[in-house]
Amino acid sequence: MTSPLQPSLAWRIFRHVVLMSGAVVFLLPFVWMVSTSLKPADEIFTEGLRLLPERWAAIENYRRALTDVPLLRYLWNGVLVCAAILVLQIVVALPAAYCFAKLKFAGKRLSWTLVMLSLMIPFQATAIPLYIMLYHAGLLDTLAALVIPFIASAFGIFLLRQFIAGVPDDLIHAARLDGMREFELVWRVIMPAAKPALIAFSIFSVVWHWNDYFWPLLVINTMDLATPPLGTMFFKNEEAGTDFGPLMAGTVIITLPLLVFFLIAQKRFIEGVTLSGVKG
Amino acid sequence: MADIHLQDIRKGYGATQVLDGLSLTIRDGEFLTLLGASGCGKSTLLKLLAGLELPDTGSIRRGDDDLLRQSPAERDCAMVFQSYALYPHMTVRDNVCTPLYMRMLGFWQRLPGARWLDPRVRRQLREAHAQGLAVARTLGIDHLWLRRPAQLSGGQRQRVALARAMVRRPSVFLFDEPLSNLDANLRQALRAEIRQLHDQLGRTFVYVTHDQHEAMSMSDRVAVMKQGRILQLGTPTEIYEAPAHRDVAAFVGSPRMNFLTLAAGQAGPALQDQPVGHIVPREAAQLGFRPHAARLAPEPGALRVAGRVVQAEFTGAERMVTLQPEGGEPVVLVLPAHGAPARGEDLVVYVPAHACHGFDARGWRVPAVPAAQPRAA
Amino acid sequence: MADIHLQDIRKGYGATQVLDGLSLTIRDGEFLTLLGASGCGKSTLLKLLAGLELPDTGSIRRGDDDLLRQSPAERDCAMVFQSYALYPHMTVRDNVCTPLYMRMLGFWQRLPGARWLDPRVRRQLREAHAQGLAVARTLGIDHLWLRRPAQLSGGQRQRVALARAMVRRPSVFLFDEPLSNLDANLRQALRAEIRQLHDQLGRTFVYVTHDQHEAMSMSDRVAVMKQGRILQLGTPTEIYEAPAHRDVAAFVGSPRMNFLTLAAGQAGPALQDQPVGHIVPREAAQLGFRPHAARLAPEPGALRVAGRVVQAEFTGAERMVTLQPEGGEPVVLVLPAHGAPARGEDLVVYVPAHACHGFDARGWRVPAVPAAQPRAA
Amino acid sequence: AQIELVVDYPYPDLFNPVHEEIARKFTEKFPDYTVKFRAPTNEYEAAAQQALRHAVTGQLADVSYQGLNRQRLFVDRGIAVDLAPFIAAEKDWDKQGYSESLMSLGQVNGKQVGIGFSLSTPIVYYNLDLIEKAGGNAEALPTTWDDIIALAERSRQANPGTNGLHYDWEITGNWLWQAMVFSKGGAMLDAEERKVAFDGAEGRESIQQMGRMVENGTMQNLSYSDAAQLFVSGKLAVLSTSTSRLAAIQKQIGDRFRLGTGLFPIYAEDGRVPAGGNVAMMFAKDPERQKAAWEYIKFATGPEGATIMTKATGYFPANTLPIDDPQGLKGFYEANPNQYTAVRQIPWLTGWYAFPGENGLKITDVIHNHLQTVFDKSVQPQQALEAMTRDVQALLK
Amino acid sequence: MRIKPLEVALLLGPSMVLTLVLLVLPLAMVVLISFTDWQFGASTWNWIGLENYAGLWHDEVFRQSFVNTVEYLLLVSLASIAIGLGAALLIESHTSLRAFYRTAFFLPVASTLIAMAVVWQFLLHPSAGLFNQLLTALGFEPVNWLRDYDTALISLAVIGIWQMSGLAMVMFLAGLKNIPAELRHASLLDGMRHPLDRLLRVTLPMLAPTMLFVVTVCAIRALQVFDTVHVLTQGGPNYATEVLLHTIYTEGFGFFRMGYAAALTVVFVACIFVLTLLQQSGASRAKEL
Ligand SMILES: Nc1ncnc2c1ncn2[C@@H]1O[C@H](COP(=O)(O)OP(=O)(O)OP(=O)(O)O)[C@@H](O)[C@H]1O
Ligand SMILES: Nc1ncnc2c1ncn2[C@@H]1O[C@H](COP(=O)(O)OP(=O)(O)OP(=O)(O)O)[C@@H](O)[C@H]1O
Ligand SMILES: [Mg+2]
Ligand SMILES: [Mg+2]
Repeated sequence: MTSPLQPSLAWRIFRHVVLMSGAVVFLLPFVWMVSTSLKPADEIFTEGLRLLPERWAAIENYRRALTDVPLLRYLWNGVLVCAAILVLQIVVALPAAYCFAKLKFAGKRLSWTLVMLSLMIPFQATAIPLYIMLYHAGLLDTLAALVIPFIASAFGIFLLRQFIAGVPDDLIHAARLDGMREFELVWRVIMPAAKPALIAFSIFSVVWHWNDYFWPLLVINTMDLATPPLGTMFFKNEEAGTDFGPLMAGTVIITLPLLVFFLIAQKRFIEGVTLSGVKG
Repeated sequence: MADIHLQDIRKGYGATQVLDGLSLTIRDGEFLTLLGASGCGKSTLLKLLAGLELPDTGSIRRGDDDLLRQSPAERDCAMVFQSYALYPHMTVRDNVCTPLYMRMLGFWQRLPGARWLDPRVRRQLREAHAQGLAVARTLGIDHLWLRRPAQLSGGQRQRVALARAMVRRPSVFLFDEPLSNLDANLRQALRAEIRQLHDQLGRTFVYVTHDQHEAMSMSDRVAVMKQGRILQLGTPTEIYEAPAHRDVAAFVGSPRMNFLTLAAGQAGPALQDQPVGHIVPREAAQLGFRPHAARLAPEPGALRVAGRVVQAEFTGAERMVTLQPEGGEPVVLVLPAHGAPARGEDLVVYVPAHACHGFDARGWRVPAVPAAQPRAA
Repeated sequence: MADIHLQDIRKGYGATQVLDGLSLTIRDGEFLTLLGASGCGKSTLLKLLAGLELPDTGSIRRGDDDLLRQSPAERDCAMVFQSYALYPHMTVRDNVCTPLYMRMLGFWQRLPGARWLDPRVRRQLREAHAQGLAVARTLGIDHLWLRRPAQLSGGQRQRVALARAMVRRPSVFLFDEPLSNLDANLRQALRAEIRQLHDQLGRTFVYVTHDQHEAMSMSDRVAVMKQGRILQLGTPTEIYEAPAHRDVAAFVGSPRMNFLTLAAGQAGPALQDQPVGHIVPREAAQLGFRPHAARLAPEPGALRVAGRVVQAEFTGAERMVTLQPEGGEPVVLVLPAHGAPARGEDLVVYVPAHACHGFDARGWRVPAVPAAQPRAA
Repeated sequence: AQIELVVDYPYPDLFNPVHEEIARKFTEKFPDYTVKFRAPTNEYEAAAQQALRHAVTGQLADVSYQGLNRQRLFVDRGIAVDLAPFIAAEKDWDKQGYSESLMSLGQVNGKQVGIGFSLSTPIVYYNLDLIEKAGGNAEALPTTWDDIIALAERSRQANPGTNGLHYDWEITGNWLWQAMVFSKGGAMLDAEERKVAFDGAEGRESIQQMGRMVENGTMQNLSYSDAAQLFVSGKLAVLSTSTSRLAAIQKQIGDRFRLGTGLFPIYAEDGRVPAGGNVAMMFAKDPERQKAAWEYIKFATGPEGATIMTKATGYFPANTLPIDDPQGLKGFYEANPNQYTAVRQIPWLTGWYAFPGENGLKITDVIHNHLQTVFDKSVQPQQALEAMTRDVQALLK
Repeated sequence: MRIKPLEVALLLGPSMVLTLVLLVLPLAMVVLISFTDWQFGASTWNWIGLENYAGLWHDEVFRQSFVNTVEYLLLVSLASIAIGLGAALLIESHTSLRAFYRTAFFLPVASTLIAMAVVWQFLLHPSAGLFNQLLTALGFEPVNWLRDYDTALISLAVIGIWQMSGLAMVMFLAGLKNIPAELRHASLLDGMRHPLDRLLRVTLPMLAPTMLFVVTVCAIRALQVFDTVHVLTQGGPNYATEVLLHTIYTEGFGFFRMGYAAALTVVFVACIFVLTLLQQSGASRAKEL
């Protein structure tokens, strides 16, 4: 039986038409990307548009992407760096977001302005002084240098604060009476309640730092510590001509983990958080 | 522990003054019920006691301690929230046992994963669950042990909230209408359960309810609030039998007390032919009597009320009758179901003098003449 | 409109079977109250009626219409949710008036900004606010008109939820414990208000409550539920005076009915010296009588219960006495406050035969012998 | 003494195997010295930025490969080490294959700061299939821009749906603007580097020449990547760009059509073409390390390094010894005549001019923007040149 | 509610200290540099006071890039929010193909722009590109997307929108998930038959906090556009796509004029700071209402 709670058939068709055309447009560049990654160099710029190559060079391209540079190693570096960044960001941002959302304290306005400021200031603006600071700390050319500048995520604080503000006060009151200190309250009550926001934040954090190119380029001198985009950039060469096949193959390879990550994360969205333990 | 003294508490939200100079002493170990119309500030008072809100002015002391300097955790209260405030992401078990975890496990032991590292933690957890389950069983929610709040009915949620408070042994229990969504049987059972908990632990209980039956049968003392103030504080009997204010009288007892306006010593139409001076003092502006107090049999010295029955409602064992005295305001009476008059009949009832209360123009009780003195102290 | 027929409804969430083959006919225009223990499926039933959930099997029809094919909006129900479900971002005014906006304004007129373009919209809005305010006034929340739900007390929120349902004129009203967080006076006033609304509109009302007083005094018919089924459907008097099942008898009436086990026609210790055959039929496995039915004065043909008073509780106008017959289960009695025995005294009470109920081994009512037939139809 | 030389270089995709091979052979020859490579940067701009960053934090490499036109930066900031004393100390330097014109590529303000490593020049690529349809001849490719433009235009007419010409004027550092002016014997600035010199006759002719390219739509307003895409897909007849792109272009064409390369037209007696590519520079300050670094530079730019480099990339070497050496590159160029075109231009080679002062790079940008107006036909060439002169002069101060 | 200052410090401290060290300190260095004529890589510099700022005042490029940035910001943030919101609402209105759509709209966020730029170059190719082939097939003139003064910025904006809509969508999805189902039920019973009614009266108002957030974040990210410009147009043709961050980058890393770049940065940050204060007071006023 079709539930009357569900949208009407007309609406469902409309939905698919709109979303499908949107999806096609949004995926178009990716189609070309994958298609290119399958082609040999001399088939990339042929007349007319052809999705599949005449002569398959997929193996060749992917092999080169994986072996000309130690891409797997870079992927691993990327995982390490992104995981470290994400964990530290959450550890730092969630309590702060909670403070801003639910507590009153002296200097709140000032510190909030600071957060907003750091949210708005582009990373590039402070890159050079940061570079010099990291040099003096002796951290250049280490994975730590890839992590440290991003720990204090204003974006995270801002995002989480917005969601935590919607958590009913009574819930926090209950936790306090149950004997939780603020610190524990944040992790036991606020974190689960802000789960959709945390997931959204994780998605962005991972995606951005995974794809970050300029900062690793700046601080990494040893190839062994490079992150995935540095690996694919190996094939991009303005001076002598870009190797499109392996470049696209590399891009596909470094995008895949993100895709998997997103697929897992978006499943969590479905569950959501129903704040149904609180009446009103 | 010692008594809790609230002194001249004021609390407002923006323009609304919620508590308006409230003073109250809660004796150590007593069972105090707060009664009052919806919106009069009961929940706010509980939150102040728990330390979840701070008053704008005034002091809250317990013995020598200034409670206002203490955080909620230090004050050691358990509370059942009117809105339940269950953790939506936790199972019933964790909702109920969280206070136990907090008490029984050290900081490190509470960290995630500690359970896998330390067998003592596992033991403690088992112990906590057993304790929680025992409470859940008395509340009839043990079969829901692993559900989440979203999967519970309203009454079940309320009982989880209750269980969460009851597993603890804090120095003060605060209950905000903990039984409002439960059926009569359950409510009665839980009332007994709560009272028993009180007697067992000897801790201070502050209880908010709208059910007077509950207030009357459970409490050591009752505080009746109105618009952010305490109108009367006394034992249930005092409150019922010697209401200090017209509003208390009107609020306590169901159906509500009947009031007859006495125009400057002269009674309303229904009382025209009787002297009321011997029933309530001259200063009284109003005379009140409870619907249950009316008798069909004439009684000497009693107030006589005559009129026509305009409504007769069946309420189980009794019948609620609305009597319209000629030219006066209607009066509600509760009479035994058997032999009560039908609608349209004429009826005369008698209210014994000791069941009549006088109130002055500002609503305060006028001490009765000695003969009509109520029995309560 | 026509009657609503629910046929063999089953509804489960995962492993839990919530409604278990429930069938029920709700007559057009009647005031039906659902009574039942917490968690028995009342709210679920309301949601099915409103179309917010679909049953797993079974049919819901209204006259010739299959309600299951209709969306909630088409079914035209108003509902007071147990958890209120107020719009947190709207003022009380908009919470209350939203249904009116929906009805009174055309599609284009509802778009934001229409108010500035079309003076008729302004007029309509004023009209809607006036209507809403009138309802709010009867519920005593007009002074909160521009607050948001977060700024209200529990009872105030509940009244907003009630007002939102009451401003509408839908074909079915669904109330899920709409008065649970209100004080007695307010509750009584609103009860009358709701009943009056029903009488005025002649629409179907389905009402969930835990307050039997409410159920008894407001409803045309009462349905008593247990574990997802209807145990009995009848007028309040039928339910109270001729409970079809032991559980109904136990559930309705407060304090709860007393049950005495009759071992194969032989009565328990308290009844040893009396023949009960003339009171309940031989097939009865249990005999029940209500606490209110006991009389102090001997009565011919009545059941005699003797024992020692182990508890005597003051409850306003009456005294609740627990009597411990020698060797039997304790029995609860409600006696007039004046002249009731004190704790420790010996007491004999008499229960008229017409107030005794017999139940068979599976709990179903055993039709009484003619002499003991209750008066209710 | 044992020394570990730190070396950085750009374009890992091209040079990874080259430098590793060179380092290996170098260590074989000088067992005391080992080489450690920094993570390569993927373009000259990044390479320069990295070196400057390292200058700030004192982590400079000992030997650094930098784009030809970036040398000036390192001279201005006092980072680059003058190589003249080392050269002077060499016994028979003139026999080692470093010709005058090649050495001049590494000179800034008369100081020898770099030795050419891998070089490129602008050349002209022809789609022989297309131009032959238009009456062109692979054996007799045009030698003046007007002929080239005419040929491209004819090809465009003869092959509907194709484009005529693309002149890759956008290569950084105004490379092809310089090439156009230099090929006519002009200069960017006067000898004192105080005044603009490209506003003379050569400059005027150059800008007019560019104007003529786009005048009739022979050349469209495309970016290099757009044009290259057209070229390799067979829809562009003539493309003038760096020889360094030859390998990639050949690969992308496959056997779709025949590719020919021709000389960049040189007009005047003293006409020149600027070289591109990179030079090896020494940043080491410690004398011991400098000694090692010098050995390394010599090795990498000498015959052995040059052979390795040339065979693996599309560049030509800055050392003439291996070119005619059968052991070296002789066979290689015979097999790859298109590669040889650039080598044929060696006699005309000149440095890639970098503008002086703190605004030097800004000037490059300003020139680029004025050229843009010529190629998108928004401004008349002459006016563009005047505006360009004015703006550049202002920046020179 | 009394929270001990120590506890607040414990919760807030790490982020504030880190922000100070990682943001305020470098920013202070930038301010100092802006008063010098420091060239990147040079070992010496001179104090030149406000000279850099004076130069800025007369800088046409700066003005142009300011205008471009604002234009880009409006185009991209408005369109992304609209598309993101629309997509989120449509996707969540039914269950079929939900995961696919979510992923499709999200993928651009996850793309490595430097590599993706190559793809865009291809798609936007003046003659062989897909868009122009479509245009020609439909009988229109092809457009030189990235090199035409009129379309260059818009083309970049389209790419920006392509990249940012997914961001907005994910945020809105998270926001939608926080709306209790009961409110939807209540709205149905209140007679909101038309989806538009539910949208305008329940969903959107409940999304308001998310909206505030998304607007801020999209605006900020649009303001900070850099990658696409750097890779695809380098600010060209003739500054038609020059945006502030790219100007800063070119001055600093292209021309190595660090002092001047620092001054640009300081002005940029100052503008942002004013915006922040405005946004702040706007938000707090919205809360009071
Ligand atoms: N989502 C769910 N998943 C599992 N079980 C559920 C879910 N929702 C409700 N239930 C169960 O269904 C039963 C009936 O719930 P319902 O809310 O209808 O009870 P009720 O009669 O309204 O009770 P109350 O008087 O306590 O409100 C309860 O036992 C509850 O635990
Ligand atoms: N945040 C707030 N802003 C403004 N007024 C508020 C706020 N919170 C509560 N109030 C008001 O304060 C008064 C007291 O609220 P409180 O919750 O203490 O009432 P209560 O006695 O518990 O009522 P109830 O029996 O209905 O739960 C109410 O009139 C309420 O409207
Ligand atoms: Mg309350
Ligand atoms: Mg319910």
